[in-house]
Amino acid sequence: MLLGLYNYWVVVVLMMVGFYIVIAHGNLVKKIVGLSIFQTSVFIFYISMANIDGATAPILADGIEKYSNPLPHVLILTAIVVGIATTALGLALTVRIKEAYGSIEEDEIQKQDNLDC
Amino acid sequence: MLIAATLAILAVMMMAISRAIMGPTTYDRVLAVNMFGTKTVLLISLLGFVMGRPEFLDIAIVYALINFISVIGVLRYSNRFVIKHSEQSKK
Amino acid sequence: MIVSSGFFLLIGSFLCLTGGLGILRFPDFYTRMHAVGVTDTLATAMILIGLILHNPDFLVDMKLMIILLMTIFISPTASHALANAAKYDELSMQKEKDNESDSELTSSNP
Amino acid sequence: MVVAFAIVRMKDLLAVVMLLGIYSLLSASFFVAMDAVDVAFTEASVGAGISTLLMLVVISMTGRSEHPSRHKPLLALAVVTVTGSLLIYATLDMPYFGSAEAPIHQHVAPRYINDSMQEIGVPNIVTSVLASYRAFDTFGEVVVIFTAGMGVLALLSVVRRSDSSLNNDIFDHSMHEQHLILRIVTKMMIPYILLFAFYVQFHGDFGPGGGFQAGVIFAAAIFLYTMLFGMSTARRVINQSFIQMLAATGVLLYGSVGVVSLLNGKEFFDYSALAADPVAGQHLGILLVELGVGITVASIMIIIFFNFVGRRNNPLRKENKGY
Repeated sequence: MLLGLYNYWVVVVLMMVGFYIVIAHGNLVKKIVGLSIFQTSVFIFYISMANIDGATAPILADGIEKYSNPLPHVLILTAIVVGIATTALGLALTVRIKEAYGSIEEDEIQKQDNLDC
Repeated sequence: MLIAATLAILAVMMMAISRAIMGPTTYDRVLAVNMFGTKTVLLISLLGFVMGRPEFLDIAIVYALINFISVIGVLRYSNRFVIKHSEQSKK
Repeated sequence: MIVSSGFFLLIGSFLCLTGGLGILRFPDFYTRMHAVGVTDTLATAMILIGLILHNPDFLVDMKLMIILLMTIFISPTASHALANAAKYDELSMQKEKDNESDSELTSSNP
Repeated sequence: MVVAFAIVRMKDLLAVVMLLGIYSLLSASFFVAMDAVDVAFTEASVGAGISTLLMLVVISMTGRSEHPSRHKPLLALAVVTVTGSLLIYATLDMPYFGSAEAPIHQHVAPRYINDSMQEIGVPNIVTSVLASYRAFDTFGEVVVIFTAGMGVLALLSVVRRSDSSLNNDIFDHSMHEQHLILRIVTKMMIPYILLFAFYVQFHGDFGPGGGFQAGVIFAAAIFLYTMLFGMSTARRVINQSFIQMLAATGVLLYGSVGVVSLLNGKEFFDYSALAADPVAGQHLGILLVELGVGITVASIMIIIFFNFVGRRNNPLRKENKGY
């Protein structure tokens, strides 16, 4: 009975792993990885919602009546590309931080900031 | 038969994953990733047949290409990096 | 037709499993490389041929052929590049090797 | 689904080596391939290819080892557990996986599925929704991508190459001598990759594909070239300012399609104004819009990659001199 919800649990677990990485790790690149895992979990969530039992991909063809819901696909398709763009932006910031501080660990950056003040 | 092949490929994928997790060196991981990519291509083409809509082989083509590109990328950047790394640790 | 396609698929799956076993059980990198590099191409070719025999549609067959060709080109090249890089690397860092494998667990550099 | 759990385990385990970033994306896309072809397509090209490459470049710049100093992991774990259990509790109200009665399938989706063939005349519903029904959204996304590319450009834009470039080229050259087979195969492959990108671009109406995917594949071919033949060669082929102009052209092409339909007395992005026959107009509009998207995505990805790699080459030299 409850097993019908397992896709959401997968999503939740993935999401929490990403969340944990973002919170607990000090390394900025690692944080971005965590963020992208989080992102992926959201994608999976949407796509699994779009799924219908016995349906196929939403490309019209003869002799097929049941299609998956195309709307989440569209949303996620664009979200993936936007996700990579934002990830690239984050990485660019990381590179700049590395150049400015010589480190991408959160606590070391903070230490240097404290020294500066 | 299609389903049997799919299951076999899934099993192999699990093996590749475990190698990539354990993999003592970077190259082991790259190898596992490469293998995983090839198996993904196969899996997608098989799945197309299992689900009865084999028109979508384009994805498999993309995977084959992207897999190649990412392996080359890994080698190109990790390789140089490793060299630099070892220089540093010598100093 | 179906029988022969099933035959090819079976061979392909068997080769895949062999390769998987190889990557899991062989002791060092080069042997693993060997296991994967050899079986991968052949297994892919077998499974794709099986699928081609399975399907009469021309367009789908063409796409499968494209994948097959690409795999035949790409897979050995990637293996070659990998082995080459590993060899090159090993030559320059023979003594660092265990350091390298350690450093993934702990960054214990002096 | 099982693979997803394996990934979760693995992600916890790997603390330092980023190589497995590839992994999560590859598996995620495999997972996605279960039901949504277009999304699987995008994820394949974007997730497995481009983001991995970018991460690798960045890692090679910033160093690979991570300090194990995880402050307060217990607190973080507690927060995560609490949030996770709350979310799981929330899922109890959700509709079952794969049920056709879920509210999401009742709202606008049936209209898209049933009417899009008459209204748009394109078999791939995803494309028609993307480029026609929700053209505003997509336009927004394209602008976001454009902005992100500009942001990367602003953050990382390379100072003109100094004397170290010569040094660099020699190093690159010696790398290439090693990879003779690789270079030849790559030379053979690249035209086909580009051709395939165009196929994906223009076949998007009928099968999975479209501007986003095609752009990314196109960019991936250029990346391959850059990786094997060096930055300076690639820059000779593709001029930076030309690419920047192209990116802007893509966005403008998209926008101008909307403006043309506005001028023809219809609403913004109502393509039926583009031709006498509304369905033909829709078709033309979708084609143009996808072209705009493709151009923008490809050039922005190339800009991002070039800037990362260019950045990487320069400070590395400086650092080495500093020793």
